[in-house]
This record gives sequence, C-alpha cells and structure tokens, in this order.
Amino acid sequence: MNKHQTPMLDQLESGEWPSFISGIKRLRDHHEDRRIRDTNNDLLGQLEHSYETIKGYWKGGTVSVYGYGGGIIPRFSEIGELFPKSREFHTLRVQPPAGNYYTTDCLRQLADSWEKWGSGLVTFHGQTGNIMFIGATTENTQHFFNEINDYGFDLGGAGPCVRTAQSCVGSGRCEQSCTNEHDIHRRLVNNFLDEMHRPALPYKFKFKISGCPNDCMNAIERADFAVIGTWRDEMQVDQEAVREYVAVKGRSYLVDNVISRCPTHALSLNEDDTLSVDNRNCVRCMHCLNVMPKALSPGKDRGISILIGGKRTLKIGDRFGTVIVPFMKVENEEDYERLVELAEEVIDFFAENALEHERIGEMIERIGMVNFLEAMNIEMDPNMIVHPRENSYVRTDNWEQEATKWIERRNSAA
Amino acid sequence: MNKHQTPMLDQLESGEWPSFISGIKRLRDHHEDRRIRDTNNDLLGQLEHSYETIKGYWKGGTVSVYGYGGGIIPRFSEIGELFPKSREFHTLRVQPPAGNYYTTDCLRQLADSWEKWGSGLVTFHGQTGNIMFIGATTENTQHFFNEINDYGFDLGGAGPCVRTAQSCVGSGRCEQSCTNEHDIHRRLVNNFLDEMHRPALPYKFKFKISGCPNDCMNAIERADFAVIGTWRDEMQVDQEAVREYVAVKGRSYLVDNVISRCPTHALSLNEDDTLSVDNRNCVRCMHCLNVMPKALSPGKDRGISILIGGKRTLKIGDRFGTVIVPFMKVENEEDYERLVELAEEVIDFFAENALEHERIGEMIERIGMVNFLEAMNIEMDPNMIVHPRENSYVRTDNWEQEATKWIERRNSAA
Amino acid sequence: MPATQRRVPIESGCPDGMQYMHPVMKRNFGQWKYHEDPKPGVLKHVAHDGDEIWTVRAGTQRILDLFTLRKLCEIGDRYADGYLRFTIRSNIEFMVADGAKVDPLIAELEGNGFIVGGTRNSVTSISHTQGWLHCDIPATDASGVVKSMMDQLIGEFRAWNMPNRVHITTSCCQINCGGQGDIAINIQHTKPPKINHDLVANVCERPSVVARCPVAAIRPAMVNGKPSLEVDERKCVCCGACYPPCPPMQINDPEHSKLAVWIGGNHSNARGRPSFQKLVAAGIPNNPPRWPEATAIVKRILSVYKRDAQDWERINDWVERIGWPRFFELTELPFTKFHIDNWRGQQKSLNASSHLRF
Amino acid sequence: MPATQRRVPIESGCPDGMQYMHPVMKRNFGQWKYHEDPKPGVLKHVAHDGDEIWTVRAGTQRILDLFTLRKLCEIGDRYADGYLRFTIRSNIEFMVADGAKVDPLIAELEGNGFIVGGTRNSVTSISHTQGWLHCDIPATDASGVVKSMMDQLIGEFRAWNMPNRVHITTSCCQINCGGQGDIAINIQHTKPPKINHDLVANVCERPSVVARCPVAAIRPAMVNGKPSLEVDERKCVCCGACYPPCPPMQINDPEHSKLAVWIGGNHSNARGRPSFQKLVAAGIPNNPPRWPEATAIVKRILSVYKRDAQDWERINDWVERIGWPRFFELTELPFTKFHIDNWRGQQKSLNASSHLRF
Ligand code: SRM
Ligand code: SRM
Ligand code: SRM
Ligand code: SRM
Ligand code: SF4
Ligand code: SF4
Ligand code: SF4
Ligand code: SF4
Ligand code: SF4
Ligand code: SF4
Ligand code: SF4
Ligand code: SF4
Repeated sequence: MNKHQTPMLDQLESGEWPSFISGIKRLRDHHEDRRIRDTNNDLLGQLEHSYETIKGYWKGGTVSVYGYGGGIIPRFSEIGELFPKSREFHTLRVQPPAGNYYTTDCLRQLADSWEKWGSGLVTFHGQTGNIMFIGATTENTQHFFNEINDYGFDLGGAGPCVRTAQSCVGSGRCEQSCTNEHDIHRRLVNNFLDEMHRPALPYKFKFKISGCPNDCMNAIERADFAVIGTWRDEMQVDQEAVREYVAVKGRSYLVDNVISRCPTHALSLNEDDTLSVDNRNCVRCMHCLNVMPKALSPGKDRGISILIGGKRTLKIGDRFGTVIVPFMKVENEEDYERLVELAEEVIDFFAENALEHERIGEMIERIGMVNFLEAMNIEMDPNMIVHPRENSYVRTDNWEQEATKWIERRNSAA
Repeated sequence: MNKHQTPMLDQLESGEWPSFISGIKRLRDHHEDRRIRDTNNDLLGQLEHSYETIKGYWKGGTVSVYGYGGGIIPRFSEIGELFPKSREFHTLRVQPPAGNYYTTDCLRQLADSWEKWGSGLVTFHGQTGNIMFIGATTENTQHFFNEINDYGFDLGGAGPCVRTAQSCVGSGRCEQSCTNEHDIHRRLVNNFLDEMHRPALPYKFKFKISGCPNDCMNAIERADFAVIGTWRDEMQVDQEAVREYVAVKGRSYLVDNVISRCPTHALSLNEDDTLSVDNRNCVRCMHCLNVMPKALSPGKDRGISILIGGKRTLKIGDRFGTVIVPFMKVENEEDYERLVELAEEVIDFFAENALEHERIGEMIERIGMVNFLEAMNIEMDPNMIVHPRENSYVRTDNWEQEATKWIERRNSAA
Repeated sequence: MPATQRRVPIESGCPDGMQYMHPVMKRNFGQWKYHEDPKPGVLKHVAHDGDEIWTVRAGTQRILDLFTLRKLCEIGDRYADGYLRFTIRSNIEFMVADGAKVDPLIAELEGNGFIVGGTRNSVTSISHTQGWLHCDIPATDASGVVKSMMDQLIGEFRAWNMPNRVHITTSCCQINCGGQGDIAINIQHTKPPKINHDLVANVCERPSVVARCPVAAIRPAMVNGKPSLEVDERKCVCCGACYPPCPPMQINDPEHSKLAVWIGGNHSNARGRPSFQKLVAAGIPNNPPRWPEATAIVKRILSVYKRDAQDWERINDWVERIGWPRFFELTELPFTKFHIDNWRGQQKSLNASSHLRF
Repeated sequence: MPATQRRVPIESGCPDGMQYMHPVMKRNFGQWKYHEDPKPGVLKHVAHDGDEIWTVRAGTQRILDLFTLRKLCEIGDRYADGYLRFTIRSNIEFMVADGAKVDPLIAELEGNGFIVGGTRNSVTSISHTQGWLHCDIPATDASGVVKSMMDQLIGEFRAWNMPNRVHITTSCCQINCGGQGDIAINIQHTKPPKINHDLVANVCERPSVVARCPVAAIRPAMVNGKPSLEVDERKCVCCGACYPPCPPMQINDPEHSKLAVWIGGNHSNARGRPSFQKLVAAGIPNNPPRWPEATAIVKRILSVYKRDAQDWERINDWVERIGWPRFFELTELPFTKFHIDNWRGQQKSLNASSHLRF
C-alpha cells in the first residue's frame, strides 16, 4: 500500500490531547486486516485533501438495511477515483443503552463486529446520543446490522422521524435525580420504533430526559420533547449538614454563593446557622442543591415537567422548549401510560399539522401555543408563561366560559 | 332654560372625590353668562344620553385658526338637534410653560379669556401635556386664540406633526435632576414650530424630557424622542448621612431596601456603616438615591441619554424607546445646537422614510436599528443593547472594516 | 374672512416657565440637595444653601370649571405665595417658602373639597382621558370611571399605606391615550366592528383603513352595489384601530365593549428596566355611572399588593418576586387562555425553563 | 436480494442500561444522597445506606479507533470493575466501588495518553460534530478545531480553576449540530451561495429549496435555458440553509466561510433560566490544521472570565453582572454593527431603558 502523504494532518498529532489522526493512522499502519488498513489510508488521503483545499468531499445518497428506512447516514466520496477504498463510507447510528452504560464485554462484542464489517472508527456518542459506527460500505452495513441486532442493538433515527433519545446518568449515580430517566427514555422511544425506523414525519422529533433541572442532557435546548425531573413539595434540608458547611466555609461564603444567588430570594440563613427555605418561591432551579448537595436534596413528592419545541437555529433561529406540563407523577403503570399517550398525541398532531421540514417548535410558533394546548386538551396554567400578554390584540368574547373553567378547576382541586 | 334631567350623572356627585359633574353643573346653574349656562346644560344633556345609551356622540371635522393647520380637536355633535348649544364643542390644545409652572395671575388671565369665548371647562393638562380648553364654537376658537396668543401662549400639536412636549418639575425643585429639563424642552420643541403648526409628517412625533432615570414624564414609554438626565462619573455619597440613616433605620433595613434591591449588586454596606458603590456596575437606576436622597446624589459629570421610538399600542403593540445616545453633555451653546441638530436629522429621516401613520418606532423596527443608526451617523455602542444577537442570520463579510472602526475609536479615545 | 381672523399668529411656542416660578425655586434652580416627606401630600425640598421650598399637593377633578379654577387661585393668593403648578397627573401643587403656611393651606384646600395627598407611597390620582365628554371614539367615560374609583381609593390617596407609589391609568378605548400604569383600566372590545355600509364610500379612504388593521382582516368589497369594506371575523382581534379613520366601522357596542384590567406597567428605571403592563382581567362590564365591577377588581388587587408586597416593590417588582401562579391565587382572578400571548414575539413570554412554582 | 439481507430486523429499540450497570449503582439506584469531588476528574457518590461509587473521568479523542477502544476496555478490566460509560461530551467514565482503585486507574489512564479531569469547574471536553471526516456540508473540520483547542486548554481540563463549569461546543456549519455552549465556535458564511446552474435541475427539488430560505431570497429561474434558481444577494444572509437540500448552492468557500465565536449559552436552570448564546466575534479565519486565531480568542475570553467572574458564575451569569460594555472592554474584542440584532424579535435585544454603564 502506498501511504498518502498527510503533512497537514500530521500537525494534529502533536500536543497532549489524544489525537484522532494518530488513531486513524494506527488502523492504517497496524491493523492486521488489509481492508481496514486500505480504507483508513484513503480516508486519510481524502481528509488531507480537505484540509489542503478547505473543502468537504462527501455527498449523500440512500442506503438502508432491509426493513428499515432510516438509521444510516450514507456517504459517497465525490473524489472516489482518487480514494477508492473509502469511496463508500456510511455511518450507522446505533442506539446506546439508556444512560450510556456499558461493560467492557459489551464494548468488545461491538468492537469485534465492527472489525469485521467496518472501518474501525466509532464514536460514543454523537450529539444526539447514538453510537456512531463511522465508515462502512453499502453492503457491509447490512451485515454489521444483522450481527449487532442479533445481540440486542438496534438502529437509531436519521431523517424526518423520531430520533434516538438521551437520558442522563441520573438515578444510577446522581443524588439530584427526581425520576427514573432510563425507564422514561425507553418507554417513550421504544413506543415509537415504527416512527423511528420508517421516516414519515414532517421533520425530526427528539426526546431527551434529564433527571433534574440541571438538565445535563440539554433537553430544553435540543429536544422537541424534553422531560425534566423535579419535585412539588418542600426540598429536604439536613440542618446539621448546613451547620457543618457554614463551619467549614464561613457564613459570608454561604451568603455570597448560595443565599444571594437564589434567583427568587427564597433562602435565608438564620442566626443559628440553619437555613430557611421559602418553598413557595423556590423555582426548583437547583443552584443551592448544587452548592450544598450534602445538606440540600429535592423534596419527596417527585415527578417531571414536560417542555416542547426546543431546537437549533435553522429557519427561525434557536428556540428553547417551553412548559406544557408543569408537573406530573411518573411512578406507577398508569402514570407511564399517561406519559406515552401524551407523547402519542403530540406526535400525531405534529405529523398532521406541521409543514414539511418544520419542527414542532416552529409549528407551535405558527399556530400559537393556545391552539396547541387546546388540541392536546391541556389545561392552561400560569406556570406555562413568564408573564401574561402585554398587548390587547386578542378576541375575548367568551371570557366568561374560560373564567368558569378555571374557577371550577380550582374548586374541584380544593 | 329648561334643564336636562341627568339621573345617571347625578350619581357622580356623591362621594368625596371632587366631581367634574358638579363643576359642569355649577357653570350651568350659577354662571352669569347665559351662553355658558346653555352650553353646559346641553353638554350635560348629551353626556347623560351617552351614559344612558353607553355610546359617544361626537364626530370630528376640520377646524383651525388662521395660519395654522393643527392644534385644535374639532368636535361636532351627532345629535346636535337635541343639544344645539353644545353642537360645536372644539378643544384647543395650548402649550403650557415648560415644567408646568403658573402664577395665579397667569391662570386668571387665561380664565378671563376662556370665559369670554369658551365653555368654561379647562384641563391642566392633557396626557400629552397641553392645557386643554374644552368646548368652543368654530368661530370662537379664533377669538380665543388671538387673545391668549397676544399674551404669550401658543397652540400645541394635533394630527401628524411634532407634538407638545412635557418636562418634569426637575431642576426647579428636584434634587435628582441631572440637566436643565426646561431649556431642553423649549429648545427642542420651539425649533419645530412649523412642523407642529402645519401637520405634514407621516404621523405624530413626541418629545418628553425627564431630568433623571425615574422618568416622571413616562418619556421612555410615551415619547418618540425621550431625553433622560443622567451622570457619567461617580455618584456623590455623603457618608455622614449614610451613618445617620443606618442609625435611624437600622442596618438590616438598609440591606433589605437598598443593598439587595440594587439591580446590579453595585452596593455594599461596610462594617463602619459607610457605603461602597461600584460605580462601574451602577447602571444609574436611581433606586438607592430615591431611598436615601440625603445621602446619595447623582455625580457631577452630568448630561443626558436619548431614547427613540416609544409609543402606545396601535398596530404593533406597545414599544418603549431604546437608547441611541448613551450620554451627551448639554451645557454650553454648542451642546444645545448638537442636540437640536440631532433632533432635526431624526425628524427629517422620519419624514422621508416612515410610511403613512407609522411612528418612528415602528419605522425603526421595519428598517432595523442598525440602518437607522447608520443613517444618523451614530457610532454603535454596547450600551444600546441588552445583549448581542442570538442568531447567525446576518451577513458579516465586511467584519474587518467594522472592527477597525471600533478599534480606531477606542485608540483615539484612549 | 373678517379682518380679526386674518391675524397672523405669533409662533411663540412653549413659554418660558421661569417667569412663573417661585423666587426661591428660581434662586435655587438646579441646586436642590434633598427632600423630605413631612406628611402625606407635603414635600419639603432643601437646597444646598439651606433654602427650603414646601409643596402641598392636592387632587382635583381633572376637568376644571372656571369656578374651581378661580377658587384655587384665590387659595393660592390667600394661603400660599401665588405660585403653583400641575403635575403630570393633574394634581395641583402649591409651593411656599415658609413651612408655617403649610397647615393652614391644607386646611383651606380640604375645606373646599380638594383632597390633599398623592405623594410618595400613596395611590395618587388616576390619569385619564377624554371619554364621552369630548372624544369621537370612546367606548366609556374615563372621567366617570376615575371619579367612581377615587371615591373608593380616597383613603389611599391621603395615606402612605402602599409598598411604593401606585400609578393608575384609564383609557376610554383600546388606543390607550392614558398610557400604561401599575394598574390600568382600559376598554377591550370583544366583537368585530359592525359596518355601516351605506356610509363607507363617502366617509372613508378605504386603502388607509385597510392599512390600519394589525391583522390584515379588512378587504375592500362591493356591498349592495356600493364600494365598502368587509372584515374577516376569524382574523379580527377587535382592536378598534379601523374605527378612527372610518367611523362606519362601528366597533363600540354598549354590551360587547368591555373593560379590562392590566397591571405591572412601570416606567421608571428604578431597580429593573421599565416594564410593560400585563393583562390580568377582562370581560368586565362597562357599567355607568359607577362601574362597580371594575372598581372591585382594582381594590382587590391593591389590597393583596398592600398585604403581600415588600417596601419599595412596585406592583411589577412584587409579582416578579412571587410569580404569576401565586398572583392569580392570591387575587382569586381566573387564569385563562387569553392570558397566554399569541401576538408577535409571543415566544418570549412562554416559560422556556423548568423554573416552576408549586 | 440474497437471503442474508432479507433478514427481518428485531425492532428492539433502546437497550436496557441496567444489564450493564455497576452492581453498586444498581443496588442504590435512585438512592444516592450526595457526592464529593475528591480531586479533578474524580467523583465520589455516596448512597443513603453508605455505599460508595467512585467515578474517574477521562477525555478521549471522540473518534475512537478500535485499538483505543480495546485499550480502554483492557484498562477497565485490569484497573476498574469492568463497568464504564460515556458522558454526553464523549468523556469516558470508569466506576469503581473501592476508592483504593482510583489512583492506580488514573495513573494507567494518563500513562496511556488519556487525560483525567473534566469535572466540576474545569473546562471539560469540547463537544463537536462530524466535519470533513463524514458530513456532506461542512465548511471546516470540527475534530481538528477541537484537538487544536484542547491541546491548549488541557491544563484547564485537568484543573478546577474556572468560576464554574465551562461547556464549549463547535460545529462545522451554521446548522450547529454541536448545540450552544458557554463558548461556541461555529462556521459563519459571509458570501451568498455560488450556484452551479448545470446541476440544479437534476439534483434539487426547487420548491423545497425555495422554502428553506429564512429570508425568501431564492426564486426559481431559467438560467441559460435550464430551470435553476437565483438568489437575491441583497436579502441573502449567507446562512447555508439552502445547501443541504441542494448541493449546487455552493455556500462553502475556502476563504469566505469564516469562524465565529459565541458565548453565554447556558442550558441548565441553575440560577437564571436557560440562556441563548450571543455572537461576540466573527470574521475569524478558517485556518487548518490548527486554527490558531480561533483558539487565541477562546483563550482570551477564558482568561478574562477566570480573572473577573465570581464563584458559580457561568459565563452568561458573569457578563450579565458586569454588562456588555465592560465585556468588550475587558476582552478587547471589537463591538460592531453585527452585534446589534436585526432578526425577528430584535426589539427585545435593544436597551429600552436608561440602565447604562460608564
Ligand atoms: C386628549 C388626549 C387624552 C386626554 O384626555 O388627555 C388624547 C386624545 C386623543 N388621542 Fe391620544 N390623546 C392624548 C394623549 C395621548 C398619549 C399620551 C401621551 O402623549 O403621553 C398617547 C400614548 C402615547 C403615544 O403617543 O403613543 C396617545 C395615543 C394616541 C393614539 C395612538 C398612537 C399610537 O401610535 O399608538 C391615537 C390614535 C392616532 O393617533 O391615530 C390617539 C388619538 C387621539 C384622538 C385624537 C382620537 C382621534 O383620533 O380622534 C383623541 C382626541 C380626544 C379629544 O376629543 O380630545 N392618541 N394619546 C391626550 C392629549 C391631550 C394633550 O394634548 O395634552
Ligand atoms: C410631580 C411629579 C413630576 C411632575 O413634574 O409632574 C413627580 C415628582 C416626584 N417624583 Fe415622580 N413625579 C411625578 C410623576 C411620576 C411618574 C409618571 C406618572 O405618575 O405617570 C413616574 C413614573 C411612572 C411609572 O408609573 O413608573 C414617577 C416615578 C418616580 C419614581 C420611581 C418610583 C419607583 O420606585 O419606581 C420616583 C422615586 C421615588 O419614588 O422615590 C419619583 C420621585 C419623585 C420625587 C420624589 C422627586 C423629588 O425628589 O422631588 C418627586 C415627588 C414625588 C412624590 O409624589 O413624592 N417619581 N413619577 C409627578 C407627580 C405625579 C402625581 O401627581 O402623582
Ligand atoms: C456526566 C454528565 C451527565 C451524563 O449523563 O453525561 C453530568 C454529570 C453531572 N453533572 Fe452535569 N453532567 C453532564 C453534562 C452537563 C450538561 C450538558 C453538557 O455538558 O453539554 C449541562 C448543561 C449544559 C450547559 O451548558 O448548561 C450540565 C449542567 C450541570 C449543572 C449546572 C451548572 C450550572 O451551574 O449552570 C450541574 C450543577 C453543578 O455544577 O453542580 C451539573 C452537575 C452534575 C453532577 C455533579 C451531578 C451529580 O451530582 O452527580 C454530575 C457530575 C458532574 C461533574 O462533571 O462534576 N451539571 N451538565 C455530563 C458530563 C459531561 C462531561 O463529560 O463534561
Ligand atoms: C452526527 C451529528 C453531529 C455529530 O457529529 O455528533 C449530526 C450530523 C448531522 N446533522 Fe445534526 N447531527 C447531530 C446532532 C444534532 C443536534 C444535537 C442534538 O441532537 O442534541 C442538533 C441540534 C438540535 C436540534 O435537533 O435542533 C442537530 C441539528 C441538525 C439540523 C438542524 C435542525 C433544526 O431544526 O435546526 C440539521 C439540518 C436538517 O435536519 O435538515 C441537521 C443535519 C445533520 C446532517 C444529517 C447533515 C445533513 O443534512 O446531511 C449531519 C450528518 C453528518 C454525518 O455525516 O454524520 N442536524 N444535529 C449528530 C447526530 C449524531 C447522533 O445521531 O448521535
Ligand atoms: S440532569 Fe440532574 S439528575 Fe441528571 S445527571 Fe444531571 S444533575 Fe444528575
Ligand atoms: S433551588 Fe434555586 S430557587 Fe430554589 S431555593 Fe435553591 S436556589 Fe433558590
Ligand atoms: S424625573 Fe427625575 S428629575 Fe424629574 S422630577 Fe422626576 S425625579 Fe425629579
Ligand atoms: S443607582 Fe441603582 S444601580 Fe446604581 S447603585 Fe443605586 S441602586 Fe444600584
Ligand atoms: S383613549 Fe381613545 S377614546 Fe379615550 S381619548 Fe384617547 S382616543 Fe379618545
Ligand atoms: S377591529 Fe382591529 S382587527 Fe378588527 S378589523 Fe378593525 S382594525 Fe382589524
Ligand atoms: S454541524 Fe453541519 S457540517 Fe457539522 S455535522 Fe452538523 S450538519 Fe454536518
Ligand atoms: S444562504 Fe441562506 S439566506 Fe442565502 S439563499 Fe441560501 S438559504 Fe437563503
């Protein structure tokens, strides 16, 4: 094999941070399988060419495994004649276990399969959360899939479909977790496998689940359907631990870093170095719990909030998800069913009402949140807004009926 | 004269707050001039009719004094046959002295003239700031105007023109004043009398001047061109007065009401009961000065900020003015000329570029603030924004030139 | 045109206030050091050189008859120094150099039915608009609404019971000449305009009427042979913007033009930036001569504010702290879909966070 | 189609993570009481019943070759308990029940070129996207940018010097698969697409391309006899949205596709609500293989942040406190007209107050 010269890429081998270039070269230089050596040699060649010309050379196409319409990002080289061995270089998007847990055995098993059929390059994980097996020929994608699918792995989403979801480490290791992220993750996504494997929605639809408002999954930013764990009752305070904290760090440190950073001034430090929490005004931002995890914990009446419509820039500019369900319990089977049903209604409505290539957030902005909530049969709640309308441009002729709804709800609640 | 029955209006005579109905009745019942008695009788008749039918009965028209196009709000009754004596009931909008100062003599003089030619009803002042002489026949408007104009009063604005301005009590009585509101008021408005008296702009244009950021004139909300007094150096602190304040009110009162209410946490109370101000972070909101006027005062390097585009609801919803000049001195003649020139450029641009019935705020929203600033030749300043853009939808190909402008400015400033 | 009318106007513009200013104020122009609030309705400003000017503020009916105006002048001469001014809320202010004159002046004012107060953390006079007395498009009578409310709020005008100053405004149509306020009582139409087709052709410039509509609900149309306009009722938000330029677009309706209450308009820069007012209650009967339903809601909001807010919190500051869920709970005002914005920029008013209050 | 390929897929979906979870974590699932940070890169979580799980986090090149993956597995077996996970930033985490295993594990990882750190108030791994290695529309190579920057930031990855955690992202086109971050390094195109008219007809669905443009700058047109598209260059904001659906709309340009730096994207709800990132610098050369200009700006921002911000302030919290005028002053980044928003809702980003900083 004559190795392509890669003067520019070589410069990415210096420096202490692990080098992806060195990794690709290892495969080119030391892997026993010639197919892998050749593939990576040509891949390096094309990549070097990109660096030199400041241009990409991949184009899309259509590749899928038997029975599915999506889950693979097909790549064909525009300069395949120069780099024939990496001419077909598709990525398989494979769904990771909820919470991204692995054993070394599991990873070895995946490595073995990929060694047989792929380029030897893999990423844990892509920005949506998939294991990305980067670089397979059209033919090998099927073989690789068959093999890993046999031992429990399935493709994720690509195209206008329900996408692979993400859930944080959560209950597995995190004291802040207010819900079972992983069950919710799997119950939701695995209910929509048809919508995932056979892209037929107006556009992509993403679920992300964070166990608390720290939102380590960026769910509010990046998910069409964000689930955020939270609590409804009073936060738990271990006053002894508070005292210890004060003893170690000092009062003023606590005041400057906890008390005065509470967005709603819901905290006060008492003379006896205990903490008072105005739970009515606590907005569950997590800050004080983050600073003093030993002393403060979420309350006991836990559940989730649901926000809809997060997405990145395209067409209308970035959009965060906004609250459509301030709080719901997710404990017993009925709770889970209610959650899945809601997701179904949301996706059905999206499928029927969104324009082509319109995210649900854009759709809601177009039709108005109120219309969306009414279609979903969700009761209006002041927690859904930052403030009421600032303009008078609304037709209020059935004010009475709407007011009555609210009053009746409050009475039945009381 | 047979008095109209006014059973509904009569109910507005009870209660302790001064009753406008009783006032109108006084004119009807006790004024020696029959014209005034009759006019107010029919006025009460029509008003009672409005109360009973929940409907207004005035329509507009065109009335003006010789040489002017505006300044009068013409009103003709739609039910003049029922109430002939108040059939013509125009309001003259007369500009008050800057700062709304009067002597009793001055008011008596105005009262005498109005008694001769009007209904006897007058308001100090309308929401834009005019003295409103409410209720004159078409013919009498001219007589009344001639008379008051002879002793120094002039009509204000009505229609698509520069409007009457407002300035707060300011330097005349207020310790917070950072500029000479009244001179600015008069220099601005009296420079545009042609634009005021002969309506020919796309729409109304209002100036309002507040001596400090408390903005007692609601300038930022309601003025197309708002002038707000402010200061650039350090606020003045009388530490002795601070100590007194602490002595009287107590430390915690000061902390809760001053320190912790500062929007930028720019204040801290020292151990010795003196106050430290982080003037770099003070945003000149006025709160601490308001609470402790004896101890805290604006700095010595005083001037004004200018905000453009405030207006009420119509068409696009409410809009506050936004900063186009963060700070400028207004002390010597050149300063005043620079200010008036800027106002001229703004109004000329408005006259040429706004659509019919489009306020300058709406125009700026349509063409973009940057285009407006460039047309005005005003340098971009981060004080003009709350934060930089959150979207990538801008063409930046001449970034270098723009960056150079800034760097050069900073160097020349340094 | 008769000679008198051909008189060429003297375009003198805005008069100089200095000529009418109290000599002590003139002498200390720009030299004031601080002020104190001796009692409700009274301000004491002290200049750097020690000079004092005392101000007594009183509420009046905004529409003054000449008798009232002359009475005020008379009081100004007998009990004050003959210098006075009107505030932006049409309160009258007498300025005196001698503190001893304050109490007699107050007594005389109150004795003549003027209400002394409106300073500092009081509920000051409600700023209002022309209404049925003069305007051509009002759906209610602002002066009457204000008289009715002030009768009920007079105690708050005279006292210092509020957490901070309270600025209330009213307007008699949706155009809102009254501006925003801590509390605003405005008209809210609830039905599209009824069009008087026979008049449109003669009275209205159709293109400019079409252009006035914020939601493009108006189209030119031929109605029984005549050029007229038609409104798409599904689009119309009943704002009434088409009515001033075209009176045949009858937006005012004795039953369907309701009142709405808004809160949180704060124009000062103190603490937070100026804030827009927010809709809290609508569908309130437009019920002359005393509009009791509207007054009841305003009083309810004020009593909760008074009870729950902290010193120096304007209404917007207070609600920002306690949150909207709690506001609707405490005031027992219903929260409806109408509170959720659907206008341009609506996005910014939705809760894009998991900051929640339970 | 050969038999092997007709295999019907097992639609098993997302696998259950429990089967791969460390037994101590499984046993204490949802029962964690608190955590401590013994040192950079190490987390110690303690359960209510006293159980402990220790986590060691290390940074890797995101694109793993099989040798590296196997090496990690080997380390996981020899020095850990065989259980691991990857974070959302592609850092690897080994979980061990016995604290004594931590130091040897760290030594072995570092010995093999993996960087231990990225926890708490460090600069953790930069999340990035596919770039030239795989995507069909990139203007740069995210992996290369990240490698170059991390080489420079490695000290901050290993330490706890920052006021709060720093989350950086990169993206290789304006679509921004990398998402927002405390700091984001993204492509910013500066010229309208050059259209390869010969290809449009065969490759692109013209109506859907037209529909993709946020500013409606694209119209169908006939160009030398063939159906093609044309772009109104006065409207075009060079966003590149038309390129994915229609590759002949060549938006990528070796010279004119620049880099831009954004700051203040914070997705947590801690303290304030989640905040969008803001543009601070653009026109930065897209300069492989090491993009030194972009790295220099990022380092400058970080050093000022490190010096000036208070504990627990994320970058957005910090700038909110000191204000934008001061930010541009301290970082010496130029402020230009491009920073002033002109997109929908621009109004909200203008300073509608007299809150000013001098
Ligand atoms: C008299 C007054 C209310 C009052 O009783 O105090 C008033 C009365 C009218 N206003 Fe106003 N506006 C008055 C202050 C205001 C203010 C407050 C201010 O100036 O600070 C505003 C809000 C600020 C602003 O300019 O936006 C205001 C916003 C409007 C608007 C909506 C403007 C907009 O762009 O949103 C209109 C409608 C229009 O101009 O077409 C309007 C139109 C009108 C008209 C001319 C209605 C009409 O089109 O026929 C009213 C004539 C009433 C009459 O018969 O006298 N008036 N108007 C105020 C003027 C008195 C004076 O000159 O001192
Ligand atoms: C006389 C007047 C100006 C004028 O030339 O007319 C005025 C005069 C003063 N205002 Fe004002 N304000 C006046 C209308 C306003 C307005 C406009 C309005 O009422 O529509 C505002 C802003 C409007 C709004 O709704 O936001 C206004 C916002 C303030 C503030 C800021 C309050 C706050 O904390 O938000 C202060 C500061 C304070 O309260 O100490 C203030 C303070 C003052 C002080 C104490 C300034 C001083 O040191 O002399 C003056 C005595 C006020 C008092 O009543 O105690 N003034 N003040 C106006 C009296 C109106 C009335 O009769 O009640
Ligand atoms: C492992 C991981 C979740 C996962 O399943 O992958 C994780 C785990 C934890 N996060 Fe996170 N966060 C993780 C990504 C995030 C993200 C998303 C991201 O990085 O893109 C965010 C929000 C993104 C953003 O830019 O806003 C995030 C915002 C937080 C916050 C809020 C910080 C703040 O003050 O704004 C906390 C609270 C804290 O810092 O104490 C937090 C706290 C934590 C804690 C301390 C929770 C706990 O008690 O165990 C965990 C250890 C973190 C550490 O590094 O010290 N985690 N955390 C992610 C590690 C990423 C990495 O390798 O560096
Ligand atoms: C691989 C990945 C970047 C990475 O290297 O990690 C990626 C790569 C692509 N994204 Fe993405 N996106 C990836 C996560 C994201 C994210 C982050 C997330 O999901 O949390 C976003 C922002 C959140 C969102 O959904 O808005 C994202 C927003 C987009 C968009 C813009 C969507 C929008 O409405 O703004 C596009 C354009 C499109 O869909 O038309 C897009 C399109 C693409 C395409 C398919 C470009 C194309 O149209 O051909 C890229 C294929 C690259 C390739 O060759 O593999 N990608 N993309 C990520 C998926 C890996 C995985 O499955 O785990
Ligand atoms: S989102 Fe909350 S629960 Fe999940 S890992 Fe982050 S801090 Fe823990
Ligand atoms: S969680 Fe946030 S809002 Fe609640 S008390 Fe703690 S800091 Fe305040
Ligand atoms: S605006 Fe400022 S200067 Fe003018 S009266 Fe009000 S407080 Fe005084
Ligand atoms: S004026 Fe406002 S911002 Fe400045 S220190 Fe006082 S309270 Fe803070
Ligand atoms: S608010 Fe409406 S009705 Fe009232 S005066 Fe103004 S324009 Fe006329
Ligand atoms: S009322 Fe308003 S929305 Fe309805 S037609 Fe008239 S202008 Fe348009
Ligand atoms: S950011 Fe753009 S170029 Fe990079 S992977 Fe995503 S779509 Fe492709
Ligand atoms: S680059 Fe963006 S703005 Fe320009 S034509 Fe393409 S889609 Fe439209």
